Amino acid sequence: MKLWKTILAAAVLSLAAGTSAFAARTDLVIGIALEPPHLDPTAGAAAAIDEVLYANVFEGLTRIGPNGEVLPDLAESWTISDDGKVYTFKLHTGVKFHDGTDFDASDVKFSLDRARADNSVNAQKGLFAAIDTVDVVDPATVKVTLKNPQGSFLYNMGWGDAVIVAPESADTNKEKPIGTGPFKFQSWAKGSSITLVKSDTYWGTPASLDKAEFRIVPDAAAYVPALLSGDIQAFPFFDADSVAQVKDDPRFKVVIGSTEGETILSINNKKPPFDKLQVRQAISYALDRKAIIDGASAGLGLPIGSHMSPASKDYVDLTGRYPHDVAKAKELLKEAGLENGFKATLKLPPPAYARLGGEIIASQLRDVGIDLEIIPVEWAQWLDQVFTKKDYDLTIVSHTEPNDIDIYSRKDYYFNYDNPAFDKVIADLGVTSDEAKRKELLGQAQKILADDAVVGFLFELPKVGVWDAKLQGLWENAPIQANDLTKVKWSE
Amino acid sequence: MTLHIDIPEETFGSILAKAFRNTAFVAGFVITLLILAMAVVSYGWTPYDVTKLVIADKTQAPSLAHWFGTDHFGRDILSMVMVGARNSIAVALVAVGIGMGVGVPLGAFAAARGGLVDEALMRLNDLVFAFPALLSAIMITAIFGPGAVNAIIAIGIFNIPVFARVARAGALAIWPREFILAARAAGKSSTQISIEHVLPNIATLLLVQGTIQFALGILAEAGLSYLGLGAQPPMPSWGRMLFEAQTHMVVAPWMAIFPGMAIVVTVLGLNLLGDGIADILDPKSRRQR
Amino acid sequence: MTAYLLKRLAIALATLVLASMVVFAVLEILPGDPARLMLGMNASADQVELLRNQMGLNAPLAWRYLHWVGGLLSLDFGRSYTYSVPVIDLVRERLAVSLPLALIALALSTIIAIPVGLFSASRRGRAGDTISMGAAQLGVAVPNFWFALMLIYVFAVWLRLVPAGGFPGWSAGIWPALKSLLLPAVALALPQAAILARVTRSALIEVLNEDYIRTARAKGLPYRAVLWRHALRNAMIPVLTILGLQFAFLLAGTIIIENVFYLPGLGRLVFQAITQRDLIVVESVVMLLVAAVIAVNLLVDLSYAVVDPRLRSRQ
Amino acid sequence: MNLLDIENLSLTIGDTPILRNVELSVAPGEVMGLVGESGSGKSMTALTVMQLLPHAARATGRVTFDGIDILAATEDQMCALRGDDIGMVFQEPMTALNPVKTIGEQVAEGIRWHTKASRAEAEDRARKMLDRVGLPSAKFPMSRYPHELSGGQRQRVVIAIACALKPKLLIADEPTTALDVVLQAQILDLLRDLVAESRMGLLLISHDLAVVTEMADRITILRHGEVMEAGDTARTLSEQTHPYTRQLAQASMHVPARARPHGIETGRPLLQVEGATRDYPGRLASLFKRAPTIRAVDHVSLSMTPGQSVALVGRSGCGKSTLARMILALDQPSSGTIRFHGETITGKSEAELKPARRDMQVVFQDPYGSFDPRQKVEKLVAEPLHVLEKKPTRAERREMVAHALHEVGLGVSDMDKYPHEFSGGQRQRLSIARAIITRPKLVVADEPVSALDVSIRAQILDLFAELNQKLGIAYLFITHDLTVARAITDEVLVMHEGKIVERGRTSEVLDHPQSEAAKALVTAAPDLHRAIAQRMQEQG
Repeated sequence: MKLWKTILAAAVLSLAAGTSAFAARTDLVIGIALEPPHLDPTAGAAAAIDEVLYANVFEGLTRIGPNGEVLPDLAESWTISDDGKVYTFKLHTGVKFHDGTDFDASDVKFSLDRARADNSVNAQKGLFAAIDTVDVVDPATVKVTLKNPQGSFLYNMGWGDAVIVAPESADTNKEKPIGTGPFKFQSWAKGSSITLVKSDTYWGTPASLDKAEFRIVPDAAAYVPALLSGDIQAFPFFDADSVAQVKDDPRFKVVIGSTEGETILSINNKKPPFDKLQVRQAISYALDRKAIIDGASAGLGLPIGSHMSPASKDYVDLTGRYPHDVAKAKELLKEAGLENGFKATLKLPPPAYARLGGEIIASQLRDVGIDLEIIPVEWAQWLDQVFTKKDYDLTIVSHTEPNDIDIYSRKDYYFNYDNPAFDKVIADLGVTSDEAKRKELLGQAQKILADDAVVGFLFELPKVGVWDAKLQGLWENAPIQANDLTKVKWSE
Repeated sequence: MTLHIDIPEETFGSILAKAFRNTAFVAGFVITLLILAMAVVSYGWTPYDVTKLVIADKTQAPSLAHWFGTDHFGRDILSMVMVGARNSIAVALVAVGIGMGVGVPLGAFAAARGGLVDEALMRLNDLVFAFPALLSAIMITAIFGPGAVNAIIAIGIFNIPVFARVARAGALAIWPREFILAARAAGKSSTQISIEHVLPNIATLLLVQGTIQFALGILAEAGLSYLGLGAQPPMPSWGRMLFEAQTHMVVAPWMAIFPGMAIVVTVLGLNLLGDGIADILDPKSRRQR
Repeated sequence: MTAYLLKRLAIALATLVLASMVVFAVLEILPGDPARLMLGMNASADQVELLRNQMGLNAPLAWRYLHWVGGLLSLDFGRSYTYSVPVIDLVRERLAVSLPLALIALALSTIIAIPVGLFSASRRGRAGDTISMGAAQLGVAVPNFWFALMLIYVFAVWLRLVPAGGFPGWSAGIWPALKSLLLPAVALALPQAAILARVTRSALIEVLNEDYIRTARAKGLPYRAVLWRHALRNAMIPVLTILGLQFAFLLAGTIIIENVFYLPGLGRLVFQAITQRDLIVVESVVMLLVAAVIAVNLLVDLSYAVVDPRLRSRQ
Repeated sequence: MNLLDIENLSLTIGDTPILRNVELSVAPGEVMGLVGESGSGKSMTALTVMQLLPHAARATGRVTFDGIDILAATEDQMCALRGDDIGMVFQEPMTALNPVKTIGEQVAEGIRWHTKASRAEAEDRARKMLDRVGLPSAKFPMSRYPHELSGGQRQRVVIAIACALKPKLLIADEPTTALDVVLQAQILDLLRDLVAESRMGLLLISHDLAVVTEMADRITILRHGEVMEAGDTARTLSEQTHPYTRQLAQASMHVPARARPHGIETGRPLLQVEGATRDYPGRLASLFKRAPTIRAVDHVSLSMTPGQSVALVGRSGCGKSTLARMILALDQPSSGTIRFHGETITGKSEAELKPARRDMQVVFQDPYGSFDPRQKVEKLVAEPLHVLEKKPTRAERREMVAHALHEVGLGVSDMDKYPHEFSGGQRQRLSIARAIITRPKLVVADEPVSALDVSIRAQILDLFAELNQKLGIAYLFITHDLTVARAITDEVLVMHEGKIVERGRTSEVLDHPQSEAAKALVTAAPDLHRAIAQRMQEQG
């Protein structure tokens, strides 16, 4: 075996010699897990659309920066009226869409009106719910009037769903996206890859890369071979489970960042016996977060005790609320009259964190007498059965939308959680703009959720990026699911 | 295509003696027996509890404590391979049972009736054959949800036409025999003849096909559970172990090697057994795949 | 001959019609709403309903079936819900991967299997036979996805001779495209070759026991000439049967291999479409595959007639 | 000098001795007949000369052909001899030709291989050869495939292949056994002519003493791999000095002793067939056109009285087996009626047929194929008891089986054996035991002795005769063998192309046939008496 390896390695070296020396590259192949269903960010929820197009092909009035901050984009600057209801955006001039048409205020009005129209298929219509009117003041100025003040409006305008499209190309963006960004769309080999090339007419700093190919690699198991064979140079969203295989390899850089993905063991709060607080608390005591994080995210996730990212300034550390305590869990179950344990189902969507975490959680809950039947489901089934029909006991999912603690107050949300006290906190939050006050209210909200053990809080999904060590400028964190290539370049 | 069935003219003893001189049979028999034994032992004893996750011990290389190493959850791979055998065998065996139970009577009936009934049944058979098996199995599990039971049904359904075809071809080769004519002249009904004369004479053919389908069933189950559509955790299955191993190939190749070997050895054993039986019992019978 | 052909054709058509009903019925009971999936977690029920209407999901069952079949007949397979492009375009793109892959694998398997089968049959019971048939036994037993994994680590990761996966498209040039199909084709071909070699061998051995082989030998032809001129063609029928089955399998059954190599083939299209509830794609592609299998079977039947003159004059 | 000299040849296959010290020679232009019963080693002798033995075979002794030591010859040398200097014709014309090659190709192949002639030349020679064996290319184009020819025509093709290069020696291994008597006569004539034309030596292998006597100048009689007797045909067979030769000759001519034939009895007829016709639909020629209907049995009427023994003779394919199956209610006539005991049995359900089945049994030709190998004799012989109204108890059943076995000369202990533990003749006895266990009034026997060796056949014929006397069973013998008909039946029906063309007392019909079909059968039938007489004349 040893000898073989030597001989083969020698053969390989001679073969590889021809390709080893090359100048600084200007092309990049990026691996993404899911193929976008189409290429119009304003007409679909799929994160994969943003992963390819956001900031690269399409731009909005504002954009989200690498650390979740709001930055100006097509809007050079803006002013906000004192009552917080009128936003006046000053736009960049000389901006062209990739098809050569000019960008101006009318495109903004078109895009925003289109997104909030009754027949709109925008997946995030809520982003635009506060808008009352959009007015073109002059070609470089647009005025947006809100129905009521909204603290997150500028942030909302930075979402992929709020990018500016041209009326000429809006209907064909699904197939042939036309935006204003530094890259223009070149080709889409369905099921295989999407290729972008540098736009020559970009209004801002041109990109360093000439060509970027997003290659679709659906199976996490293929990530490592693809990296090792050099086929793909970057996986911005790598599979945490596979990290151990490349972390000691000097050719690659492993970057752990944060996301807005609170990974939770969702509980159907209305379904007996989960309607009993003791049962839910028992589950929280039974969970051993360390083991779960080690097993389901290669030890990279940050533990959470409530629904808030540890990276958030409003984060309250509640991870000590339910320490791992099997005896306590059993005691609580006994109080709930379930000293002999019970059976329940655990529906798991496809991501690795869910499938892996589910197996560990099932094993941990078995230790306290809860016997879980694992039912793996596809996303379609998950959305149908769990999310829409609420036909489930337990499930694991990562809620990746930022600042989404309000979901617990939504009526009919799939948790089936109903606590007027919590709803009041969220309602107050909606009308509060004072930062300190907001922080306090958010703290309260987090605490209520933890006390009620609404769900099992597990960990903040790590954003694991693995790329060629010579590659620079890729985002470390994932405030939103995007691969901003504007600053990416090869060193050397 | 005509099917020759040479009916052996031997006693049980002489067959047994011949069996133990047939290398393929002996090898296949021993391997199959070992795998079966492993599965049976796993009910009572395994080196470690396969439902117990010990994350701290994850991806340990093979050692004296863990002969086959441990997986990404710190479970003992030897124990998982043992319990996985149980799953693979159960799925494949029941699927073969379904195929035989439905397919053989159908095939025998078609051969006995002939004419339109035969034609209709065989066209129905063609219909099932026209569906890509693996794809359809995926569809079935997608509809009814993944799990061992649905995997069995999905594999079993596609065994039916195989056995129907083999049984029919075998029965068609038996029906023109004079001893069938003699039985008809004695006033026996076609059902009686099928049971008394036809089935015993195509039994070896079915036995051989059974071992082949058994082996194919093991492979199919591995494929389905590799896609996550087979038995669900905590029940270990070889296919899923291979799937899970993929994300650890560089650091823990043993996670892929041992379950893979288990599949290869089991399938090899069954195929050898089938070959051996075919050789011993009717050296000229043609098997259909 | 014509009667035989027409009868086979009529049967094939009837099978197709039945199959279309089965496919349609099965997909009707598939749980999961494609509209909901497209819109994501935050969409309202109204929005979902709107989209369902737009996609024609609320029309009556029979109407949808007839509409679908009518579409199939006029080669209009409908539009994919998820890709919002005509299904026929998707199929064409995917076939550009699947068909070459299947053909390469089939060619590889045939090129390997037939000589091995011939060799083994002519050396029946000797060492060469034992060794090659032992290898074939092993080949049959190895799950192809496991084998594929090993190939990737040896030839792509370690030796870096071929890509570990993916498909650059034929526009990237013939050689890069072929190169990316090489490993998957080998992974598919070897287990198939093992089966085919075994079938070839046993078919040959059977033929070699026939009386006419003795007649040919009595003519003074040496063994090798008898093998090539008389035995091989007569042994072709079981070999063709298996080849037909394997081709059908290769067109549709490569899902796992396509997954391992993340190739954008038909199998993965269906797999993806099933998980995304893109029913129109699933229906159309499954129908297409069924049609392909039936067509292959028909072709195999016809090739029997080419090989064996007896069938040409039989009903 | 002899063309072929076999001296002291011994052969073993594995550990089984096949031949022991066989001596045999063939001179140019001479016909050597090699006679023996099945298993005597005749075919292996031929295959030794061709060096086409199975792998495990080991031959010792000396085989010289035209000065060449065959046993020491290399494979290349043998390839040069085979098909060129030695040709061989096999028994089974249906399988001896490659089904996927045209007859022209198959004849030309050997010519091209040996003479390196061009394709056109070889085809030309092949055409001539086919013409010579009676397949003129005007009527039988060389592009025909074997399946488009009948058995007799195929055998002509095989002969054409063997004789294409005018071999010095032709080996014919049971060349006519699979053919009916008329075809047999034609093929034998052809062989005789070919030998005469080119002074070929012919080694004719047969189990049929009459055939060999008609053809051979000298004969060698083989038994269990050893030569029993050899010499001039006429002298050997007329003197019959060797006991085995005598046994063979007598068995070949055996006529069972029978009391006064039945059949003139009056009373109710046992079986009446009236206008029975059986049509088979023609194959689909195109979607809308069918080939014309094939009429296998054409308005056949016949009648049998109880205890009568009737032969139904005819060439193969004349419809006699189809008729038998209709009588047995295993097949339905397209029109016409069949009455048994006065009851119509056509169009009846299995349940309604039970009484008829009880009184009507069958004995088949193949003693190997007519028993389910997975069942024991007791069950097999008892099978017809199924139709009895009152199911016998197990003890009764055993009793009945034992009795039936006793009647056919088998022992009670045979009840617990499997069929493979019996020889061919014993199996035919079992077959008869099965047929008589319900004490039927009629037994239909389809070629019951044609698969048996002559000596066994004589015994089985005796058994038939005895049971006819003892139990008064009527027989309908289906046969193409006139000696059987002559030996055991009172009346003969001659069938030709679906019709009965002649009927009458057996001796009458066979001695003075009236119809063309009957005449052809009688003239073609080999007859040992006649053959010996003729030989005596020729050889003095």
